[in-house]
Amino acid sequence: MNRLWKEFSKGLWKELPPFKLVLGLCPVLAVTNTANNGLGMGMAVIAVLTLSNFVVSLLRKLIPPKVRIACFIAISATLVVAVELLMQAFSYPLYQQLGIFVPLIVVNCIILGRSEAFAYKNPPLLAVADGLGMGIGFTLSLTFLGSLREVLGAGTLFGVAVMGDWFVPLKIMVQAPGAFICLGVLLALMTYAENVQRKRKGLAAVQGATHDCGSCGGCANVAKSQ
Amino acid sequence: MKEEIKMIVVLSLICGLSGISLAALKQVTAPAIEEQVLTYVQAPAINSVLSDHDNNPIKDRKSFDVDGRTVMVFPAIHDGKLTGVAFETSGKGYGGKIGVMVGFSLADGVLSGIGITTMKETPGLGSRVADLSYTSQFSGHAADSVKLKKDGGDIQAVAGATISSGGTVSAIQNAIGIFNALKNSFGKGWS
Amino acid sequence: MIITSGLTLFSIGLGAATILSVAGRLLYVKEDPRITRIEEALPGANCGGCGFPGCSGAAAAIVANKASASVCIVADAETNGVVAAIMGQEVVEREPELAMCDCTGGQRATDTFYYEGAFDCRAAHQLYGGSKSCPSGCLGFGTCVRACSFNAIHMGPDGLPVIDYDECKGCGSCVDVCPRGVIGVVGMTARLLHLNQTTDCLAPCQQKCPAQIDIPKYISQIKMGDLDGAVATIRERNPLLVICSRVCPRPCETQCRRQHVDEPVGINMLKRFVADRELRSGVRLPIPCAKDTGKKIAVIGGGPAGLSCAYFLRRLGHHPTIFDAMPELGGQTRYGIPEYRLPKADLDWEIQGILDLGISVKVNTKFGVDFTLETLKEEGFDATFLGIGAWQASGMYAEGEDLDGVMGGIEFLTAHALGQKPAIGDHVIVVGGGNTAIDAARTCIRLGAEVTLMYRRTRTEMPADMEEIVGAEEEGVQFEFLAAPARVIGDENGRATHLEYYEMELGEPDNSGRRRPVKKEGSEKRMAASLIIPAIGQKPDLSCLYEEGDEESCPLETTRWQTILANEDTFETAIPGIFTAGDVYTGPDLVVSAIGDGRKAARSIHYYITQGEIPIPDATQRDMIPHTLFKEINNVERKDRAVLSHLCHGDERNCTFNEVEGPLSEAEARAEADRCLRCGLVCYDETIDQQEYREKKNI
Amino acid sequence: MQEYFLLFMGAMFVNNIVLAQYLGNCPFIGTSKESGVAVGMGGAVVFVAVMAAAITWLVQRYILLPFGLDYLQTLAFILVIASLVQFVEMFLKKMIPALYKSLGIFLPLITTNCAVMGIALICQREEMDLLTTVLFAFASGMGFMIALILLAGIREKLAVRRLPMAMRGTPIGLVLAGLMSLAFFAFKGMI
Repeated sequence: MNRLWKEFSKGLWKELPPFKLVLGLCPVLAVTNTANNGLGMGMAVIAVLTLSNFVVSLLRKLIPPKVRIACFIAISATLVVAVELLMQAFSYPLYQQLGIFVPLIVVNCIILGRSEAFAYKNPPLLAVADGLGMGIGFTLSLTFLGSLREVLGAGTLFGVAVMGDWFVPLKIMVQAPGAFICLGVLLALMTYAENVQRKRKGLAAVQGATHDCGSCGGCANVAKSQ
Repeated sequence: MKEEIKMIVVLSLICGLSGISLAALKQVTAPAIEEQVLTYVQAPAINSVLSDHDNNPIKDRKSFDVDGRTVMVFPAIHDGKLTGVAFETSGKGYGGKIGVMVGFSLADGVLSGIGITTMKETPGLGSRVADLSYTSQFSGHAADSVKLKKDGGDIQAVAGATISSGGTVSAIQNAIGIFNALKNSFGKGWS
Repeated sequence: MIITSGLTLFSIGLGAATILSVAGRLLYVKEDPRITRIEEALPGANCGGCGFPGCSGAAAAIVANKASASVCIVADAETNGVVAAIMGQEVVEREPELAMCDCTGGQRATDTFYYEGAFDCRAAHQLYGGSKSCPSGCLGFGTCVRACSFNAIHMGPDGLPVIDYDECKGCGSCVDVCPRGVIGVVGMTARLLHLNQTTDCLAPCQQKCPAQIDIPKYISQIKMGDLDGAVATIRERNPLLVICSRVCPRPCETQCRRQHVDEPVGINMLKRFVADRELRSGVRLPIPCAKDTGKKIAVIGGGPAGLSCAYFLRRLGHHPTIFDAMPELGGQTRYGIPEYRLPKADLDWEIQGILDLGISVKVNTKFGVDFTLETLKEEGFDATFLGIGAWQASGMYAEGEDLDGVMGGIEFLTAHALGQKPAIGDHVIVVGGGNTAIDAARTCIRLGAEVTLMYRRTRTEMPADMEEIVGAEEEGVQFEFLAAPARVIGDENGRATHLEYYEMELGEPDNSGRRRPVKKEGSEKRMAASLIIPAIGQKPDLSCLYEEGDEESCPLETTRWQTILANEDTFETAIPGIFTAGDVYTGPDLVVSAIGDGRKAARSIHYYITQGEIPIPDATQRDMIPHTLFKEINNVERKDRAVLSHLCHGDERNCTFNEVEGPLSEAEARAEADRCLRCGLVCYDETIDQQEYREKKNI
Repeated sequence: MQEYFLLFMGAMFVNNIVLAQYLGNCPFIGTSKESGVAVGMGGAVVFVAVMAAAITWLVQRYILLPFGLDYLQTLAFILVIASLVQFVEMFLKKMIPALYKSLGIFLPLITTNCAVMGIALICQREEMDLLTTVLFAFASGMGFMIALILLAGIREKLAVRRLPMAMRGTPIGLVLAGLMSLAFFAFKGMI
């Protein structure tokens, strides 16, 4: 139980995917123009992540290591298509809003990353806890970012006007530049908060979160050593 | 070799199973999806081009065959009487296909209105074919000779966007052709 | 529809997998299957620390024999074993390499930087160049910390990087980013081969030490209680620490910055403390050697230079064989330094430790008689080191010096050491003012004779060590200053009975800065003597190099001081593959110089036999670095220098050959180590003493 | 001809794949620390994007559409792209070792690059023909590369500048990307 909670909770803060690990940036940036979209995308990711973790973990003994990546991709793609169909059937406007980012969930490095790093090595229950935790963390982050951008960019939250008439929406916030800047500033604030804490503990300040997706980690070094 | 065969088999099996399960899911969800697409994509256009009805045109839709193509026709029914129909056709615009929902009034055989469903025209130029100032020209227009002014008709093209205007007009002409071909079958459909 | 989609996807999957497998066969790059297997075995960190582009690159390199099975710096022994098994090799232990930060901080720790805006060491370095007072000190922005992919570096409390050796994989990322060269990744081989560079953080003592011992490091290790570590640090530069800690005249202490506050740190006492601790412990500390290279090197001469050279060659993985003409190794340290200064038992212990590393020895084998350079080559030696010392005593240039009863200082000491009991009679005159003269004089005192030491200048000009002079005085040696031998007067048996000498006076200073003694004409006097020991100087005996009587046949270039000429950096003689060092190259010099040069020659030999070329970096330090020689030292509390205890006192001393001085106690050693200011190039550690100073004031 | 030129410029600048379409952001932020790496990654993306778009176009046109399986697009595309990347890696290794040396190490990173998959999907949604698809994929890839190299250049300079501690690393990278995206806004309406 303890272990389950540990695997579940790490995705909520310690390894919060978009902020702490800086993973899965495309949907984070693209679909967070409104809180609603962020939430919807997050739900889709929760579903795919949890289920793909579950399936990969179930099949982990059957999948030959050589083609494991191909199998992970096939499994998550299947789930993505399923989510796509269900979304079309039950929430078409959301499907329209999210556009090609729904099919692109399949190349979200979080999904593959969790399959490779966790589900392939752990029993189904833990894998589900991990996927659920990560997914919820991802959803919360997306919703938060979406709310922020929606409020700033349109003066509404989940489509309801929340700012007074005096408020002139910063339209740029719901467009691409706003997405980048908003996320950048948020990351910086988080690091700042962490640094304040570290300072209290007498530790040296650290720099902002580093982008370090499993597959990209080594490339700077690789290129250097050529 | 054995390794490779195992690899091929596992991968193909996973793909095959995915295909089967997805197809099943697709079949289950197909009606719901169609409903949703119509509700969210077509409904606004349909409602704007059909003037006078108390039914749900989407629910009452029917398919007709014209020259080997299937056309989804949405009826406007008032007091149990079919008053008009609407269906979608398309023409080639500047940026690709322009989808036009064309509504006909059965009583006098005129266009009851048009609505742009899909298009990828240049914003601010071609996209103005969706503006009311352009589309309203068609409301009540006789369903025989829809032409742009430069072709000798009476439709005022959107300034600077002749291709987009031409696209819509050709779509409407197309629709008129279909309407004329099916005119007599409509009555049987909803009576 | 379900069937269709199932089948379609099945065929897509089948197609993709089949195409890939077929492609895998058709496009099969003639690649060793081991590459894939090794790649699978490797950890997959892709850190680049091995120097190859990622793990697949490393795997390819291993298979291509361009890298060893243990090239991966992250892998553990088990993985290395797997890789080696795939390659069908035995696991060769990779020499562990770790990052080392040689910056000790000092002033810069208090001096936090106000570089406008640049928070990256590289940026600060580029933008503000040398505006930091120390040209090579740590800048403290922690760029290395950020560069480390293994979290092995963090900033210590004093703003200097601290390396966690448990985590460090020696990948060198930190070295690449450090603009000041504060961090280096070095394995043992690299450390042994390193020559002092002007870009290193060299405390003045380390610059001065002929053996380039990292003095500040071993002192701080003593202070921290890592006494074994201190021994290892010294052994990286000087294998003869027991010897050196007894006989070294300590050039390093003349440069110690502490002397501008009170007295220099007792560097050599500290060395003696750790050396004796190991000596008396009964357990030898392990000395690691690099893996065997199978190269054979002939080392001619088993003195300090030869022993040092052989020791370093062995540690670098080669196989030296020492040839010595005498029955036992040690050279002048055995035959020139008397027992009371250096007990033979301790000498034997130290030499045995070196030989135990796997060095072959052939004693009683005379170069030029039993073997020559040619025969060595025929025997398959890859290189030769010539360290035959300077065993020929210089004459007095006085008439009658070939009479019986006149015996060169070095001859006398050697004969005594060999147990030949040379007849000394009751009154001995020793001529000369160097350590050899004092050694001869004090030896004769112990043998029961009266001794007069005759020197042509005054006591202040004597080149011998001051404590040696004082010791001689205490033991009753008579001094006759400003006296130069004129001729030896013998009896009818051709035996010397008297020495006639001139009185001298000091004239103008000569090139060496000492006032030149001038003969007072007509001041001849005589002094009776049963033995006259001229100990004026020594020079190498090169007769072993040429055919009898024909100096022209010497294959090596020589100088007018009868020393062998060689490249001053590489120690390579005119004949490639023949190297030299020690007294035969420098003329009579310090033991520690011979040891230092022996290491440099070993370094050259290593490069000669492994690469063919001997690199000498441009920044190699040769002289003292001027800006390090400042004298203003503030905020340092005065503390007394430790004094070595005397093991025997008064009359006892004159009649025994027991060792005179004893080592420090551990508490004394720690206190002495604490006097070290931890100098860098320019900085010294203000913090320690200041703090204590303040605390004391508060009390 | 002009049409293709406009398509090309449009895809490269106006609708820049990273700065306007939000695709491929992970590698965009991740590999933009050094310009050398940026060039390699950009080159690899261009190469793979063109191949992938062409092949998925064929798959869609000749396999999925005839069987009415276009809802399996996502699954089929990702399988095709993943296999393609692996195939290209093998092919380059054997046939063009020089190219493999400069691009090869980036290939495995591309499977999960949503820019490649995104380009293929956009081409299908816009119903482009094969030539347009190839051209569009090439232009989009170039757009990715240009943005990547620009950002890497700025970040290299910025590595030695004064920055609040918390801003350093990815945060400043994102803000810079935002500013670049703002600059690329200026291209809107150019076509």
